[in-house]
Amino acid sequence: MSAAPAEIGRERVLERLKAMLRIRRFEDRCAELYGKGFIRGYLHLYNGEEAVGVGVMQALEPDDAVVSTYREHGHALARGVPMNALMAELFGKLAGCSRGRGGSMHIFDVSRRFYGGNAIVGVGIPLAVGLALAQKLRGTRSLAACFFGEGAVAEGEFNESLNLAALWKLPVLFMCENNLYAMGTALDRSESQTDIHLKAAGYRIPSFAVDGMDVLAVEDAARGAAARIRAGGGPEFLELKTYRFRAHSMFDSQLYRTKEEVESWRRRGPLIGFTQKFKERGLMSEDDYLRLEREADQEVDAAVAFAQAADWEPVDQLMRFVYAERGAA
Amino acid sequence: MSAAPAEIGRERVLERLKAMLRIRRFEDRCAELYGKGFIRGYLHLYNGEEAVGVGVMQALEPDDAVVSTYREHGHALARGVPMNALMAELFGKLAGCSRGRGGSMHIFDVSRRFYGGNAIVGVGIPLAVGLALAQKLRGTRSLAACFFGEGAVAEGEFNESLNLAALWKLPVLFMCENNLYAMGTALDRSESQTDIHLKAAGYRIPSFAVDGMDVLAVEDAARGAAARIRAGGGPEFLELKTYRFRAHSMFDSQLYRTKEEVESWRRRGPLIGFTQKFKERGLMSEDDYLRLEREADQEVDAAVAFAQAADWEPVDQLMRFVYAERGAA
Amino acid sequence: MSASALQPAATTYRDAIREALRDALRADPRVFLMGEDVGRYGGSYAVSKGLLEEFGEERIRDTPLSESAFVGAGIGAAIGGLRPIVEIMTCNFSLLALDQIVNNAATLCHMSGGQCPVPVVIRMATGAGRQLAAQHSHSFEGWYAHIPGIRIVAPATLEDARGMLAAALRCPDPVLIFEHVALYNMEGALSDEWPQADIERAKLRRAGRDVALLTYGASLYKCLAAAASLAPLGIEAEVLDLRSLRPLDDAAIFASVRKTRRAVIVDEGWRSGSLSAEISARIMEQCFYDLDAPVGRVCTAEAPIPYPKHLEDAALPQAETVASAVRAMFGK
Amino acid sequence: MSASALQPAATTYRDAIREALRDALRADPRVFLMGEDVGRYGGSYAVSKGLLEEFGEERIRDTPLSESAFVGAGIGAAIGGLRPIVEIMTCNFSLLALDQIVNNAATLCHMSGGQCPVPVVIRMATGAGRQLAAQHSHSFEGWYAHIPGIRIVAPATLEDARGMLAAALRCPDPVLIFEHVALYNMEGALSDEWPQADIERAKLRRAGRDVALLTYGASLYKCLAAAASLAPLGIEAEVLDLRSLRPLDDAAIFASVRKTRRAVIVDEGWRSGSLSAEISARIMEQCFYDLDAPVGRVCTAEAPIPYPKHLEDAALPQAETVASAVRAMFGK
Ligand SMILES: Cc1ncc(C[n+]2csc(CCOP(=O)(O)OP(=O)(O)O)c2C)c(N)n1
Ligand SMILES: Cc1ncc(C[n+]2csc(CCOP(=O)(O)OP(=O)(O)O)c2C)c(N)n1
Ligand SMILES: [Mg+2]
Ligand SMILES: [Mg+2]
Repeated sequence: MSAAPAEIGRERVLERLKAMLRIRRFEDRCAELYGKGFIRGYLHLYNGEEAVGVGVMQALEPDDAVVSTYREHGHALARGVPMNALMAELFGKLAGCSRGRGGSMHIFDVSRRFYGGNAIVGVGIPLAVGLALAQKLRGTRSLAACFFGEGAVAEGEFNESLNLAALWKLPVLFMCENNLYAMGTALDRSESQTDIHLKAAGYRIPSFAVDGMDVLAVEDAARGAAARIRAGGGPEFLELKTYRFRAHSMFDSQLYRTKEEVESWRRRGPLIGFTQKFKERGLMSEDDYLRLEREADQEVDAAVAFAQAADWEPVDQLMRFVYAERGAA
Repeated sequence: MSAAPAEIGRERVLERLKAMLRIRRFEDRCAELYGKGFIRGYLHLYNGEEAVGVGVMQALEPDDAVVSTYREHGHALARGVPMNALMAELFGKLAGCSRGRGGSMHIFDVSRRFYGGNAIVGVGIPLAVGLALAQKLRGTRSLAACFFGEGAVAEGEFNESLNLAALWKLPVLFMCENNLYAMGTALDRSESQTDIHLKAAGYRIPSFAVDGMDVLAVEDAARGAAARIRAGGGPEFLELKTYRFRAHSMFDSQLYRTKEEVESWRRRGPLIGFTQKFKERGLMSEDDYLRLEREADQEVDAAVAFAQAADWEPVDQLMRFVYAERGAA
Repeated sequence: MSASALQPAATTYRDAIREALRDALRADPRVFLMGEDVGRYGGSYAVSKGLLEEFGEERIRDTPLSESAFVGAGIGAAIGGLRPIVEIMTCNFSLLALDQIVNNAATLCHMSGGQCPVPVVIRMATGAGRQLAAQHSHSFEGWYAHIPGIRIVAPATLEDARGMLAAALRCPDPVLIFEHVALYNMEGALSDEWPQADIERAKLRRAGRDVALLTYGASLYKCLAAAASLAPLGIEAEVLDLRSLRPLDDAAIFASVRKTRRAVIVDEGWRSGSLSAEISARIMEQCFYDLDAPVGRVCTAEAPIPYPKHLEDAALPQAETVASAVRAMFGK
Repeated sequence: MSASALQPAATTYRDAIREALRDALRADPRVFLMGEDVGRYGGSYAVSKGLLEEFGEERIRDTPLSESAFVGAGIGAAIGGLRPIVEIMTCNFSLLALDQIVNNAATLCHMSGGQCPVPVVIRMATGAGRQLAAQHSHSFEGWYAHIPGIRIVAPATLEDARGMLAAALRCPDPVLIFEHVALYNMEGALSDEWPQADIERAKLRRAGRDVALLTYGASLYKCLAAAASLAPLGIEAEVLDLRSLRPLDDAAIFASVRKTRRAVIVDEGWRSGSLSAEISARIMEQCFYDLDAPVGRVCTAEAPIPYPKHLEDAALPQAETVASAVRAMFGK
């Protein structure tokens, strides 16, 4: 990594903690709301992986494009999608960031260049390549940041896209969130080469494995990669080693892994390790934690109230936007 | 390579020369027949690449499956598909090996386990994986030999298939005929990593680059790989470096490469180098060459006569085999 | 939804498929199941739960997310003498494997002059109604039915779920089985007999003299409900379950139409170019002079399916929209 | 084949597309062309010959054989503010990119609540008739027309080939342009005026009072030939060129049918589930009482297309089969 890691001070520590707590508390509430039937469909939680989304977003500029997966609440919040709009989207309300039409798997906020929320595994990767191509041809220094799981690496599109980006030296930051499982399939049962970052290296793309449980490590890696990409160095690839603590979607019997495995990862979770380390270093206190948690909860409360009060899209608007309204593009 | 190269004697030299000449003379005639309108549609000639097909087939047993591309006349002849049936197929006659329905791009001869003749680039690769899976699950020691061009390597299916074969340790012999161009697209304009065999290595598949202009080198490499595959070692990959001397299909303006490049490859052609070397070593003579060429021409003459005399499939049979005839499978 | 109109409660559609899988795996060593999460996870819809334990990893084969390769491998394995059952988790992902299905499975037998039949069975979940939004709510079975060389079935009952899989495995052609997501939990009873379902014939689920409701899959129950609501108005609707979408059972369709002289086709596909269009065109060609009114269609609105329930409901055919289409036909 | 019935010879369909590409590339810096062999090779059908020299590698962009990725990249670039023209060499290969087209291009605008229009143009060659056998002879345009969110056009004349590309680029939606392989060499004249083709309206190519032939693409010329052969029998056929397959121009279709009271749809797709079915169904619904006879269809035989000319000819609609379908309708 070439860019020097940013200095670690109290402000940065509290900001990162806050960002992670917002995601964690938001999603914990989502799980409750799902149980009560306010949120429906599929709901894939990011619980355990918050350090990845929060860390990466530090390296991005407003003009950069972000393409995500169906497990994207954390990415969206970290990117700045307002919590109200996000919660309203999960409720399926008109005030949702996708007008309520997308739900959990299809968060869009084009004003923040957040392009989904894509529910077909791998389908977003070529989109990111195209966004990067547009940015390059338009002469900007922006990049396209693309998230996908380690399961997506088996899809042909992943390989086609890496090749295209490398061949055309496009400003794409590929980010594999390697949480070791694709639904119930462990990585070593889906890939002959389990060191995912080596796959990217096979396309001659600079590629790094990063501790995805350490938000600052993620941030540093992303900043370094982003700087080199902006300087015209072509795509880079980060493998972010992480773990999901909950089921794949809301419920599954988790027969595919042991309780011990989950526990051992929990002990390395993005909040626990971080808090412990910086308490020890005197950069934060238990009170800070509790205050930030409370603030997050208040924001979540407000978002729920907002979503609950929001309107449904009238049924007679069902056919709007099947085609773009004229003058739109 | 572990298996010791087979000994080189006069008999082997003449047999390989004969096999290559049969393909060369057969296809030269095809080009003429195309000009006269007897052969229609697309016609992709193997001219320049004969050493690959002939070399590889030496390593295969009758029970092995072969999956090929649309540039497959050479593979088919080397595999033992009768020249008469092949020529009749190119004429579109009922006596053709695919009943005349497939033409040049769809040579099938299931009695020789020759499974196409596949005209969608890459589409045959998963088929070979499946054939290998069947062979493994049925407990045989057979393998599936799969040909594809270097252009196919950019297709997602290529990557998916290699991973699957490696993961499941299937008996597949992957063979990339790297003739440096996919239609008019040079390899370095289609792949960020131009050392194709390194791609296979990325799936942890043993992988070798071979001089595809040297029939004996191909044969040795294929024998070695086949032996290890039969012994249960899982898939292997050969990158066969070769060149096509003619246009992609029957005609193209070849703006994508220089005359000098073609000429320099021609000087290394599979027939020229071979003949020169073994004449010098005293294992063959110019007379041998002329005799084998004449014999090949006679066989081609007979095949043309056969094809010309053969019947067309009656129009009322158009709908036969859209679905299998009962009792067929 | 419940099939109680048809069968007393005892088991589920999901169980019926599992039984069919188990029967097949026991009866024929050439049969194996492969797909994403069919093993350890037990199948995304829990269809294959327990089969890994019984039949082992070689025959209950988890695949990576590589739809094109594993469907292609299923086709190759079929050619190679096995009887693969390939599960594509949902039809939404089947587009990634479409080239293998259309350019290989559907062509190989014909273009090889009959040498290469492809006895593969491809199962997938289909349909909307679970608030899964635009990319997870497709109904592609009618669309697939355009392709010659493959067969398409859509079992709507437990009996058919079990019997059609068995019949598909006996068939030398590629058979695609579409299982509607709304049916997996449906309860019903299964007989102990070895199933003998047909994969070419429609089945009459309700006889009636006034109008024929032509449908398949989960829409069957909407049609039965609509028929029940019409009866008090004096309209006796006949409900024909197509079951096989390719080939279509023309004889059964035309018999119903000729009998009732009116028809409404109910299809969860997007209206334009859905299977309903083909059925209507065939009726036009073969029963034009038998019709008392133009054939109607109740299909899905031509939009990506939105997430909120009220919009999803509005987009899909419902018992009430079916009934009102029929009432309109009778001016009621 | 020749369009001499329509225009005096001067240039070709291929040239017309090239002109449209050149116009667009000159007029709008956001426009670029990408696809396999569009650059050095000049395009598989020589459509883009010379453009690389004029516009350079950034805007005439050769791609690897990665249909899914480069079509997806075109969609992404469109979202990113460019106006990509993506060439898929033939529709036969488009299945590899279908997931991107159906699950992304077609859904993004709607499911993002209007935020994400996708102004991409995807061109591809379509059709049979060149003895390319089962995997290279598909006609998928009618099949694609099932998908809401995309637009489908099939220019049959030089004027349309040029004008529809320009119109497609002005459209904020994904537009798929299907160019029939049999048309590229067709000669005709082009006016110097900036093209003003429509991508929603059908066009009457021949007026007639007795029967409406509804068609599109290369079949247009077969229909015109059939119409010419019917005139001496006293049957005046009207020929409607649909041009836009999604949306269909219902008004034009119904006007023709109401005028002639009889219709035959000619479609190179496989019959079952082809566009012809949808058109027939719509006529059933809207013009039932205007019809003197059931609507007929002349389509491709439901088999993979075989290589030999006699079998390929037998599989496809021909002027003679169209004419005989019409004659049969009149008992002649
Ligand atoms: C093409 C496709 N195949 C299958 C699925 C069903 N599916 C949804 S998520 C998932 C697992 C993906 O795993 P991974 O990429 O590792 O992401 P994670 O869920 O672990 O974040 C699967 C199989 C899908 N959505 N798309
Ligand atoms: C999926 C697909 N895309 C495009 C084509 C058109 N096409 C036919 S051959 C070819 C080039 C293939 O090159 P390569 O794999 O290197 O094989 P070669 O012709 O050199 O033997 C292309 C682009 C095709 N047949 N299939
Ligand atoms: Mg994962
Ligand atoms: Mg090549």
